[in-house]
Amino acid sequence: MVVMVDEDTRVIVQGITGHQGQFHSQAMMDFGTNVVGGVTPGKGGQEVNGLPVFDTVQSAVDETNANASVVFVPARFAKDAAFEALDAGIELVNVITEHIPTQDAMAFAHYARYKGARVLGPNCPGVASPPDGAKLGILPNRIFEPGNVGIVSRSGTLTYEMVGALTEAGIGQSTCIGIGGDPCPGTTFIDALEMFENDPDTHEIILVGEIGGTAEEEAAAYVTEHVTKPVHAYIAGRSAPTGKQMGHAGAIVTRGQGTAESKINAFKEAGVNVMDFPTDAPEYVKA
Amino acid sequence: MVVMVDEDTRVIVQGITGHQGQFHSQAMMDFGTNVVGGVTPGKGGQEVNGLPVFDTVQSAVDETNANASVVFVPARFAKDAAFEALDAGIELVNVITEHIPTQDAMAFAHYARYKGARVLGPNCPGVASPPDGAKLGILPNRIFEPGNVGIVSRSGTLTYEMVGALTEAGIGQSTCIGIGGDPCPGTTFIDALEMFENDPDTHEIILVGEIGGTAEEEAAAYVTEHVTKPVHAYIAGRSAPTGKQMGHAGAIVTRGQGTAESKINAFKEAGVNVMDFPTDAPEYVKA
Amino acid sequence: MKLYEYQGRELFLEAGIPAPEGTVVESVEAFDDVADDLTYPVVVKAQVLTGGRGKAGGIKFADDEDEAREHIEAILGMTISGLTVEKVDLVEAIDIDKELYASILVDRSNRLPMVMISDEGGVEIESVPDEDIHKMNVNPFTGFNAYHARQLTQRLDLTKDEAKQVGNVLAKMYKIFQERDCDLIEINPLAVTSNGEVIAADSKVTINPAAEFRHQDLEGGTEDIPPLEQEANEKGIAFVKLEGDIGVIANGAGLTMATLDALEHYGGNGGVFLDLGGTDDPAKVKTCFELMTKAEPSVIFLNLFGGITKADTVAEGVVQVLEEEGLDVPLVTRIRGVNEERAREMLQDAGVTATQDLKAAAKKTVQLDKNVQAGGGA
Amino acid sequence: MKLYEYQGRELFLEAGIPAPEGTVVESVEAFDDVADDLTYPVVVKAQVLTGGRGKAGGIKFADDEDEAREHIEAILGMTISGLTVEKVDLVEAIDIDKELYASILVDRSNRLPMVMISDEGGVEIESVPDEDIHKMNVNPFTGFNAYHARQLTQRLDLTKDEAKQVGNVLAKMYKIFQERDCDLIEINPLAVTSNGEVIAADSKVTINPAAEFRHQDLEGGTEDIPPLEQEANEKGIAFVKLEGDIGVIANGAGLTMATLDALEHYGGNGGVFLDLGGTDDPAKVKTCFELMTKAEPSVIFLNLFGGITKADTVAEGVVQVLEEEGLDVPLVTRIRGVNEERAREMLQDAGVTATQDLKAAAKKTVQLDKNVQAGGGA
Repeated sequence: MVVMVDEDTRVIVQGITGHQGQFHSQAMMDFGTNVVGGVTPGKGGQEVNGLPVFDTVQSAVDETNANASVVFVPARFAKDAAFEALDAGIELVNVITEHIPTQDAMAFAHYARYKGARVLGPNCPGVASPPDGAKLGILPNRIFEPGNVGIVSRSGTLTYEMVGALTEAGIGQSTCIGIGGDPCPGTTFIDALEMFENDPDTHEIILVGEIGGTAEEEAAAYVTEHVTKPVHAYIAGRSAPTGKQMGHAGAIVTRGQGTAESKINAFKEAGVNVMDFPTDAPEYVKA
Repeated sequence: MVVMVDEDTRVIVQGITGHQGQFHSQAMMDFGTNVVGGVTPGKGGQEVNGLPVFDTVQSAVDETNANASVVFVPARFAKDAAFEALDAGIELVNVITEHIPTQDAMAFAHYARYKGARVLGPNCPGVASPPDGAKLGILPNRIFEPGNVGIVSRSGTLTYEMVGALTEAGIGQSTCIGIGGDPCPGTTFIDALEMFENDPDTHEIILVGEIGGTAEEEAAAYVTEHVTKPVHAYIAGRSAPTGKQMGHAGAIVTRGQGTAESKINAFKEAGVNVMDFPTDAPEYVKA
Repeated sequence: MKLYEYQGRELFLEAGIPAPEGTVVESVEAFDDVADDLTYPVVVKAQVLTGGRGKAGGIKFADDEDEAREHIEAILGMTISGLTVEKVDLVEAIDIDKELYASILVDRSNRLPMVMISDEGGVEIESVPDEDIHKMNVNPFTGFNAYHARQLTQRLDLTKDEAKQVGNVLAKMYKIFQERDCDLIEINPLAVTSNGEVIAADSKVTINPAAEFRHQDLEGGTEDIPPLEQEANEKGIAFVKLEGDIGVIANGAGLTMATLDALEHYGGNGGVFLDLGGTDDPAKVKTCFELMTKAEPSVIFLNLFGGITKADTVAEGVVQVLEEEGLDVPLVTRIRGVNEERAREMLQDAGVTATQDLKAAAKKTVQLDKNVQAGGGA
Repeated sequence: MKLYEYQGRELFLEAGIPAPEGTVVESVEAFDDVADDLTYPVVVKAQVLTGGRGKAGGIKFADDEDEAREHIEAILGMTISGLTVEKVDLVEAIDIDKELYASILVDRSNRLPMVMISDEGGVEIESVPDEDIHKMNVNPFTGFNAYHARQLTQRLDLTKDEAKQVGNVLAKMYKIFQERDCDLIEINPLAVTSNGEVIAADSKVTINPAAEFRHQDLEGGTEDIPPLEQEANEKGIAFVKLEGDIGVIANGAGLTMATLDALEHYGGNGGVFLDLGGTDDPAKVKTCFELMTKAEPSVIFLNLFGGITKADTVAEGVVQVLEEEGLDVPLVTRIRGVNEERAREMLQDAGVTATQDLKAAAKKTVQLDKNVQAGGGA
């Protein structure tokens, strides 16, 4: 089973003519990703990094047969961009943009479900599959190494840190999924766990959670019932106070809910190893 | 494969305390259907035909584990009833009510798709599976005979006529699906053809269409590509003039579209036998 | 329910779609009261719920008050496609540079609203080649968004600003379509004026009949419905007047159509489609025969399949009709389903042909009709 | 952005949710101007963006003008949970028979709005047992329908009419929730008066921060945010003041939290969470250090993982800070990622501890903090 991306993923970049779109379309190609074009309304006919630019996603899909999209457009246009991609038949929409209104994020997450498609993000670094040489988003190319550890995370840099540590220790990764730090992500821990469990190339799973919400507790319950592979977890925010939003829109302990303690306990009860430091990952993974 | 209903279908009737609800909940049970309860807001706690009445579909599902619902509520409350059933986890919602606003019908058809559920109707007689002794809706019990002909139809009485003729000729039916005469049905000819094609108990298929729209033309294209079983069709409205709505909300030839001629030609091109009279069905079916 | 052009225009203006100002008058006297307040030139437009007004002389340009009065006199009372013009709309004349076409309708194939737009406005859309019409579904879960406007307008020959205005019109059309339960909302032409303004120069709005209860503030125009159909509709009976002579009563729309088709197959022509529907009440049967009699058919063919409705209940109604009022025309019946034998016996006892064979009954009906046409009576 | 109670009340009244009439004053003089127009008794309610007003004496009942004036004098300027009361709302007193609780919030588990209702209103909802709170998701594709109201109210001890009124309030709350991009809308208590009227006796409304651009007509209250956090937020930097002394700068919210956790692991206490984010600009690094310095930390710990951001670019910014302004407190850095060797060299050359080992750096930072606490300085 393919975990989200592989060599058959044909990617367009929405907002390709912007700074981020230009930079990361090239970086994705450098990783090996089959980037086939980009979309910027009003700039159809131009080229960026040798890629054709289209006015609409539909035109891009008609011409390039794209099946995935990475969205770099500003927050207030992101819902339009995600809906446009989903209506044009895009199967995987990776929304990088942060500060998207929560109701917009909910709307496109559910519209994806209606369409039988998937949204990854918003406010997320994307997904990389080193063995397939395929990457969506902004994850740094050089930290990865092909291998068999699947990683799913709510945090970007923390994940890079962990992946970097694994690679340095000679432990490669099958797929690394950044689900993003917003309260209502399109792809959840459970979605990722299910994909990793079904992926023969993933042998062990690392989950990086943080305070806020109950996604980690739900993931722990899912692990107990459905996951047979070893799972290791790290939870950021053990020292965070109640009621304070720690950077990410979703990282906030409210009304006694969403504490690191609750998440760590849930994982321990589910038989998941919980790390003290993100740099400890190589010590937990058998590889 | 089960075509829509079988002995595991646990049915509730929305609007069970009304005249139609009372009459047809009993008729469904007489057919053998596993009717488990009914819903009428404000009448929870009562009984109809020995069945418990609940105030909400959720309560009915919680108590009876129902997975299908038949909706008899008045047109202006039908959208509410269908959404309620879908939100409560009902997998098959059979809307009998006619004169439902088209946008309401579109909304609940698409909400069903989002929920991974199915709506049958509106403005339809329901579905009966004689071999399973299971029926939703208002199809008359006595006309059916277990067998291997699958029937899908936009018209109620015309279907009864055809089923009656088959039964009289000793030809039984696997499942008979009335998709209803409205322009935007929740279940389409193509949905039914797909189910019949995959159902080992259906050996031949009869499709009853009528003027209006292009559902028959689309069905013909589907037959060409996906259906290996013999298909026979009858199209009502060959003599109908343009621009006149012939009873059913959907039965109208507009702007040159939706003529019987176009439909009959499409079926003939798809290798479908087209009958001249609805009573001729027994002559077409091998049984 | 169809709205008159001026009613649609009012909905447009409310929603913020640019449209010309206008004044509706029903008489020359009413015009005289407002004539001074109008800005000339004006266009005098017949208000009728049918197309082809232009060709029929129902749309006239007037440079001044006198010319306008002349046109109003000519147009009021005019008959267009069988409809009498009772109102004219006087709208400011606009200087049209380009004529676009825009509409939203129910796409039955996808069960979604569909927006259609074309460069080739001002003519019947049926005459425009398909490749010049740009179509896009709008899902009610997303509503109409910026990308719909971008995708629909990208192939039109418009300036950036014009495209933006057209997108804005489409967004507002969609809002009306949703909020007003439209079956159709059409602007043809959607005019681009010589100074680049996009204006709805016409309106065609149909409200979904089943949703009229939600829009009782709209006094829709009565369509071109014969009085008898209207009477039947008010009684909840589906009744359609057709070109031929044979009156068909059957239960269920599909069966009624199939019966008419069977008659046609044998060379007969249906004159009335009357769907008896499901009923347990002989009185309803009586009502149906009353309506049918008013349509003055040559023969009446009652085709019944008793499913939930019992055949003998219907027969009882028929016998009552015969006993109480009689029938001036021959009646052929074909009865199947629940209690069919008893029903046929009741009818035969009352002197009515009653069979179970559709084809035989259809043939007989056609023969009787031919006898009547030949002047022979039944 | 949180709204003051009176702002929420105004939204409610606009939307048709019954709520008491009220008058907001910011001074006793302002009260004197309107005192004659009020109907007594009134309730004087402190307007602060925090809970626990009642216990703190911020809500008082006044039978007449003089009593109201006394309460206003007492409440204006009062400090509740660290916030100064600058406004009071004077609302008509209502005769409450039952107190319900109603709210709509974002259910992160289902990624849908969730409506919550309880018989047990008037107290902190956290103190109400879970089985007494009735919850239901509302899908934006369906909106709030009659069945939501039925299902939510069916287990409440209400008359039929009261349940209908509550359903109506919930439907309108949902409308506000959707149209105003709320993160939370809470009515506690939702009062049932002695004559059976359902009235919103309080309001708590939070607008989603990311959606504020769509609601610029709402002048939200400033929350209890320290000036330094506000300054940082205005510069687009995530900055949180914590209880401890150690200032942490890292890139990425997760890494910054993880760094604070590592300090705590070794017995240290974070004083500042500062997410440097991704940057290619040494000037941003400078801004971060300026903000950090204002927070007067005991030690600064810079933890960097260079992914897209290059470590040496950040190091360059740090060196500039040291050269141009200097730092009064010790700086520990831990650098990994793109160009990490070069970055560490640059920092070491500038006299800064620079390692690649998170644990070692964390331990060292905690040790330095302890030295400072012990009065020993760096």
